[in-house]
Amino acid sequence: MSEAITAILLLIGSVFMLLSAVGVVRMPDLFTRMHAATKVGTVGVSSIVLAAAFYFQDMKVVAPALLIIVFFLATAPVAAHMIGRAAYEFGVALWKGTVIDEWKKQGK
Amino acid sequence: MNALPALPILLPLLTGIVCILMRGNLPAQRMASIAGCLLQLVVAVVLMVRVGGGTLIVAQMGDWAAPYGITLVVDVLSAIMLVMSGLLGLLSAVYGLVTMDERRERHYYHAFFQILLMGVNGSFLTGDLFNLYVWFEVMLMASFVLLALGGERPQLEGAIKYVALNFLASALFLAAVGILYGLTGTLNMADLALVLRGSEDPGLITTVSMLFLVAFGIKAAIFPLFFWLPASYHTPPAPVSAIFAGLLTKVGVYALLRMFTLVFTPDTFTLQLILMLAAFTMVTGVLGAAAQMNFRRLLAFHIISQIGYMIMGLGLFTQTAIAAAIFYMVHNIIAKTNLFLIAGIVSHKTGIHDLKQMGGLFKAQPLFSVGFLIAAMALAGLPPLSGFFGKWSLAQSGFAVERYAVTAIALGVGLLTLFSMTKIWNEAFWKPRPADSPLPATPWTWTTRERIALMGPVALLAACSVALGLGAGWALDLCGTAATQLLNPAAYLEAVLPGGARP
Amino acid sequence: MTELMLAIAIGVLYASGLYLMMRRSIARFIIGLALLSHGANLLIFTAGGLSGGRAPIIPEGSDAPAGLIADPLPQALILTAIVISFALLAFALVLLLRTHQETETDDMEKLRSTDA
Amino acid sequence: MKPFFYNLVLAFLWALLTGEISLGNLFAGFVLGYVILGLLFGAREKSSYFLKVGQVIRFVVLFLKEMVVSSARVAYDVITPTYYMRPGVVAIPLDAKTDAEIALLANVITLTPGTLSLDVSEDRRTLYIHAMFVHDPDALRREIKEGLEKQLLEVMR
Amino acid sequence: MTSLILRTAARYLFPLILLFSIYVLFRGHNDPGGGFVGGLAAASAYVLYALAFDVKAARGLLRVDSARLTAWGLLLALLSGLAGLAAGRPFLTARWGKWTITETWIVKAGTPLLFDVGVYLVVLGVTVTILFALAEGEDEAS
Amino acid sequence: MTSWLDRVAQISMVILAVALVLAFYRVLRGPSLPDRIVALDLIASVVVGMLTIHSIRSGDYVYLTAGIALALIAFIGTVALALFIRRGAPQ
Amino acid sequence: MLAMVFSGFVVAALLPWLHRRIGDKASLVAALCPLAATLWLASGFVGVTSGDVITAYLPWMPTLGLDLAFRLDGLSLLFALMISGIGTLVVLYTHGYLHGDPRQHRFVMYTLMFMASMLGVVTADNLILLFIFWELTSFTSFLLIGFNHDEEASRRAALQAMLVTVMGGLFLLAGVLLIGRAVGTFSLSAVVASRDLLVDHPHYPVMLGLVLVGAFTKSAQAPFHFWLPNAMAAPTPASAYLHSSTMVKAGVYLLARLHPALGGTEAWTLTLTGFGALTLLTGAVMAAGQVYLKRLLAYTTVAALGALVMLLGIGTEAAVEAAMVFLMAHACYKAALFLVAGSIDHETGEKNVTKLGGLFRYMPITGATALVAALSMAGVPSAFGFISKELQYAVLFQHGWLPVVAVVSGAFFLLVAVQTGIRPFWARYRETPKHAHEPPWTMTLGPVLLGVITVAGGLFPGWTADALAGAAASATAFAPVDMHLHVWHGFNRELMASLATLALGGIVVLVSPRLAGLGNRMAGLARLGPDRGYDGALRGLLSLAKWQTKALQSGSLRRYLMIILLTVIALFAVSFARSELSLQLRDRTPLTLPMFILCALIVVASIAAAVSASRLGAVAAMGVVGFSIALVFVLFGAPDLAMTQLVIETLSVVLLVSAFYYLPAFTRRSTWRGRARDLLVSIFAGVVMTLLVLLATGVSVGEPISDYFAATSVPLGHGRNIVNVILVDYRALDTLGEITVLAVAGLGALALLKLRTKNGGGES
Ligand code: NA
Ligand code: NA
Repeated sequence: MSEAITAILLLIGSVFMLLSAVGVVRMPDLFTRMHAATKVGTVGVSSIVLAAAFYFQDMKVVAPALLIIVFFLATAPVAAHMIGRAAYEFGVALWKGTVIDEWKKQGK
Repeated sequence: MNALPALPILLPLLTGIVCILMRGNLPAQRMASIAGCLLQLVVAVVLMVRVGGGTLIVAQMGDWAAPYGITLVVDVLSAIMLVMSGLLGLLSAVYGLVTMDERRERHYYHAFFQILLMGVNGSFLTGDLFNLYVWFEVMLMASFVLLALGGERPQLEGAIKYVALNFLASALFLAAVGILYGLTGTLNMADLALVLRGSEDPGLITTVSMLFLVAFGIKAAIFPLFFWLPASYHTPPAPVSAIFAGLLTKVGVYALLRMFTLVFTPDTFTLQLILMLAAFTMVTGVLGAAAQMNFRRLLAFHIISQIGYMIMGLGLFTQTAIAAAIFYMVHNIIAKTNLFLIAGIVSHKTGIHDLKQMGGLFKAQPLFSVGFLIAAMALAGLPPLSGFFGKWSLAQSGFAVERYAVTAIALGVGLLTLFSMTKIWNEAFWKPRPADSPLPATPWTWTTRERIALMGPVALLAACSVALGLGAGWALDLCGTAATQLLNPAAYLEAVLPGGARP
Repeated sequence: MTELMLAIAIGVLYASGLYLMMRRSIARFIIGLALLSHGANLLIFTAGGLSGGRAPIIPEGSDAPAGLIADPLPQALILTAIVISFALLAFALVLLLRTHQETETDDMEKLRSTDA
Repeated sequence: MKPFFYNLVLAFLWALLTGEISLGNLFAGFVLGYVILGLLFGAREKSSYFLKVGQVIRFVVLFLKEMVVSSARVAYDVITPTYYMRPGVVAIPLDAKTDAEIALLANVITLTPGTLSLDVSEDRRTLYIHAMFVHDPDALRREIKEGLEKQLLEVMR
Repeated sequence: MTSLILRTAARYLFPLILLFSIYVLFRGHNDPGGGFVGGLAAASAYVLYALAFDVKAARGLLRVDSARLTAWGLLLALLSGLAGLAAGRPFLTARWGKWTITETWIVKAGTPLLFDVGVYLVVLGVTVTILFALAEGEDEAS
Repeated sequence: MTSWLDRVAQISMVILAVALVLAFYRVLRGPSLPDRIVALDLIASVVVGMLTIHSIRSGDYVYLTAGIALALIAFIGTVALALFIRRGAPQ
Repeated sequence: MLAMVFSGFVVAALLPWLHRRIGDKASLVAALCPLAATLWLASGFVGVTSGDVITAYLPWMPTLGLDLAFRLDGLSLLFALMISGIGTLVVLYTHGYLHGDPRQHRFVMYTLMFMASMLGVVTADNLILLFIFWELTSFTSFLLIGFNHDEEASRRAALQAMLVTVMGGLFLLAGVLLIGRAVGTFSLSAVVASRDLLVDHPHYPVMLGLVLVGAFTKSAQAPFHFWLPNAMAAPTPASAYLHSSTMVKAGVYLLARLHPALGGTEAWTLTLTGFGALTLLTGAVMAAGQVYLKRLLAYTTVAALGALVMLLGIGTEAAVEAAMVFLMAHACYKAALFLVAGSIDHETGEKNVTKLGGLFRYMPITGATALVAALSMAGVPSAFGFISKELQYAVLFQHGWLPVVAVVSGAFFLLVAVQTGIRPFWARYRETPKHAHEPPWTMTLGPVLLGVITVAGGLFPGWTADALAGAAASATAFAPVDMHLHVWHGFNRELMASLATLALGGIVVLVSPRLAGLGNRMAGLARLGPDRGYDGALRGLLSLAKWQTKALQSGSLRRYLMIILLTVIALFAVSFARSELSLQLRDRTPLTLPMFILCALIVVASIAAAVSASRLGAVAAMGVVGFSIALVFVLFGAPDLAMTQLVIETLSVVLLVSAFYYLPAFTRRSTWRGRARDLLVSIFAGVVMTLLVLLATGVSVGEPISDYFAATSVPLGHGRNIVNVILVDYRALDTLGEITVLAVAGLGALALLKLRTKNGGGES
């Protein structure tokens, strides 16, 4: 049973990671790429780490596994915010399909 | 007994730490530095006395038996080098009392200086190849910093080349250690010696030894690997350049001597190669010196030339030749450091290094001039000063194995050395002071502090040059013992690995 | 084949590192240093032998490793070497930075006033 | 109280890390955490803090679900050849006041459906987000304010 | 002006990272880790704080001058090695002690751990020194 | 470990390796510095994933500590780089 | 004997102190030193001349075969007497000559050191010891010639003399070493007794050549003669001492001393007579063109040295006898004439003989002395010089054309004798810059005594000259020589030759005003010769040095790197080729797909870092390399390594980026040619590393020591993480060094960033 869960989590995680990477390659501008990297990547890595926790079922693994997940959840958005803000201020162009920019409107 | 071999490493480290912690208290730092050096010298002399008869002192760090732990080994060669480093450290520290500026002192100069000595001493002591790499890095890092400390433009420019080329040397050294470990599965030099002597693939080992030759060759500044030296050695403050000039390249020579006697048994091809490099080193170095009109640059090129003599001793690979090389090394450390100290005094007193702008020093400072003359003539090999005996015994060894060409070159280079030394003498000391010289027209005045801190080391080193000449027989006997130990490592192996194999 | 692949990777690391060290720009030089260190570390690792065994950590309650382990000694050596090259890199970086400030150029070929 | 709570959390984390949940180890973790917190805050911050366990759990579950769903949506757009997205930058007025509230909200927004926090305005009243599916900016604003922000503030206050 | 979000995150992450660093330090003898990585992790905690606030604030948090910290670290490592000498063994010979606090809680400590703490302090001190000095740039050239 | 699970883990590993290559492509292509940073950040996550999978395959949990360390440090690196961009250094 | 040799050094060392106490009188006290030596030598005169040998021995460096072994036989006695005797006079003379000069004591000091060195040369019974003193004479003469070092000419002359003689010294050293090796000892007595061993040795020609170059440079044989006239820049006492009577004769001494060991062969005879004759002629003819007193004398000294060498080359008993007698005669009259020349210069301020005349009225004693010396030099019958000349002719008549050389040069000797000893005193009076009068007694004593000896030697050669020259000749010929000098040999062809010489000399004197022009031209020609050659050689050396330095030490870091890399590649290629190594791609580890991808990633990323046009792109690529390597570490069981690598890599990226903030963007500066060249070298270097790794992984010559760590880590190291136990226990010393490196780097970076020394003590 636990092996099956492990396998499923592993596959989900790695596929999510792959999709995240594909997104980073395929998406048209920085901000959309960040959506792919931040969210999808975090889910992917968390899933893989959970797989490890299920596989070992040992406090020695579960503890660091949870720590990694907590950590990713805590830091990924902050990192995304830092990059996004910097890129925006730096003047990285938005995709031409972008529909609205309320930040710019407010003279930022 | 267990403590003794580690002390030359521990004392400077401890002194360095104390100096960092007492950052604001310059007098205390100076005292600590000098006291530390003095203790090092004492320890080195005690070690020398203990091993002088031919017994080795071995200490297994961490109490782990060789080849598993790191072994410190004191044989005669190590002891000689340790004494040299203690002596030079002490003199440079004393000399620095006057010539070192407070701002550098406040920025950890003393600590860096001590750690440099730590690296040097570690290199002389260790019996472990990777540990040697570590000590090289300690020494190198400290020398990088000392070279650049102060941040003057020439210092920085010189330091870049120094860092770049020495970094390359380290990378090669490291790669060579890695490959050697891959081949033999061990790092202890004695163990390596045993394993490699039993190997059936001498060709591969020779190929690997080439990496060591280049890596140590860069550190020793032999041809055609010396470029970093003339680019940098003349740029830092005087006590730094003196200790660099005296000690650092010799660590490379030491490593070459150690590796190519203990670990590798060089074949004729390697020896031929070393001799060729030695010849080119002697000639290009001395020609480089001949072209210079700057006091310290001229001296810097001479270092290279003289390294050639030491390498030649290795290339001849006989007991007398290696003894001669060791003797030459000791002689050169003393004379060369002294010359750099003297150049430093001139610039301390006058602010110039350009020989064209100098003049009249003999008239102004006759006693000081005698100091220079002794050091310069020792370097040029004038009997009965120390250099002559080095030259003589090297030449004699060269003839003994019928290496006539390289011996002839060695003798000829002696003449060019004399030429460039007299050039300095003529320009700086004999020539009347040029009318437009920035040199003060009045004779220098010396404070008591200056007399002790500046002239003291110069006089002492000059006395050493004379003593080493007059006592060359004794000194060469000692170097002979060292050479015998190098060429017949049986005692070394037995001391490090009792029973001849891994426990 | 792994050894061959790694050997090629090491060769490429050395080659690119050295090529970068021969560039005229200070920044490229620094990256060259870093690549060279990588090359050396990977070299020790490869030359030291790829056992394919477990990490050299002994299981709890046991006195000896369970089965084949990777050779710990090269690992320790590389750890030391990594730290040392990090120190060198950091210092070299500051040195080059200061040189750039002092000389107002980042062209290595213009830094030749101290040679003969 | 807040430091004390945080200290407890740290002690628990320590125990988790070391993989040994014993009294002694918890104590060691508490002492370590105390030292660290002392380093961090000194003794100046003294506020009360009440744990709302139920709200927290509910919020966490909601959040996790949203996160997975949003990831799937983005992933779908990634693998499909045409772009369905209508990205844009939208300003969200903030009711959250404290640093912790604002920061947590921003992070949660980033991890949930198609939105990414870019910055908080200087006056701390507006949060700028990048959203992938902006069909109606006002609807988006409402959705966030009434959903995530409200729930979050309930948990926090 | 740095980011409010980052500042908040840093405030919470700092102790966590520091804790992690100490964990890595002490578990290092039995699990991956040790003074070196621990020191780096600790340094990165301070670096994060410096990034989120400023170098001055991070320095204040460190309490000790980072250069002195380096020296203390070196001294600690050195002293741990001297323990062997004091016992008449060669330099760096390990000395171990074992303390039973409860039945299940047995603390084993030795000079190698002390040595690793020295490593930790040196790494922390050096990394912080370099990064802070670089970040301050030319502002405070003395 | 059963062989089919190992197989799955192996496949996951390869998938992650491919993800690594893709992310690396973005590192190389840029075009802007933020793009590279995002890609690097993703690489760090992929590496954590690979560490974890290797832990499972080898039965050695020890690699997870490295995962935590990387997660921590990579975050700080990303923040530093982002701040660097804001300071307005030339591309 | 030791005291005799070393007292000179001791007194010299004490002189500055003595001078401070009693001023110039110190010189008079110092003169006691050579006087004592002379007296001691004189006390041994009878014994030594009758065949005794005085020896002294003090062990010095027994293992090297170098001891303080001294030996005084006839030959040594002859030279030692000259050295100490004339030394006494010269020191006294200096007292007057440098009267009031604050550096007087310094000059005397040098002189005494020189004298001691010379005594060492002629009494040493060990070749190395002899060489040591030999070099010391070169060095002390450097100090003496350059005494007036404010003048460029003095400095140049001093340097030239030293370079030429030291160069010769190096040849001599090589020769000595070869001889020592052939004989098995450096003991001179042993060497002298080992003729067979040496002459039949395959290296005999080389030894001979080397020794001869040493002797010829010291004794100013053509073509090395040029330094001697230039050395006249020295103060006159030095010239009188060094360049007439002592140092230049060291070469002659050496030849005489080694004659028993190396002489008598065809090579010896031909070389010595050839060079001797050439020198004799060159010196004599060149003298004709000179107008300055000292240069006139210097060239005749060259000629005289040539004659001595020529005689030693002939090497028969008679020749050796003649040489020894001539040596004595020449030393006396030449030293006298030099001192007289000095007195003239000192008292009149004029050195040009054409501007001197009628001085006898003002300087009668000096004039009389000069006359005596000049007659001796001219070889006028009944003078000591005449006897010597007779002996020479007697020898030379056995050797084809050599008498012609002797007669011609003799004529020029006459001319110089007239010019220096007679003309200034007896020609028409001319006004001089200073009003001439007799110099003080210290300055007349020397010439007078030498004059007296000259006269005595001429009239009563049997008194002492017989014995001394005979004893010296015995040592040289290595057989007892019984010598009987006679004032009158009767009418024979030697006398005829002497008369012919005088007649020819008379003619030369008569036509000398015209000859002067010719001589001048010849002198000019001569300056095209070796002297110019010396300058050319120095210039050539300097330009070679400059060219080489510019070529090697170019300042271009990339070139330095390239040379070093090429060295590595070449050394590897050669040793690889020589050892016939074959690459064994032993396949121990199968390649997995992730591993392949990682390796490919390392390759691509490092190439990307190398060619990236953007700084940060390069940094990012470098980071990818680091991450990939960390993963390689993971796949092969190195979690510690991976963790460290990952952390360090991230920190490095941060560090680099924050530093690159201050650096300008990449610009392409190299030409494509330069890039291609660098690329090629880098690729070769990379290939070398690849091959080395393959070699190392293919072969294993020893078992790794690591099993020990696995076995003892827990029980002895108390740790389960073996890597960590290695770091903090087994190899803690490495780690201690490592953290020291780290600490230095940190503090160094800090210091570098914070400390800015502008306009410090450096240079650019
Ligand atoms: Na370490
Ligand atoms: Na191997």
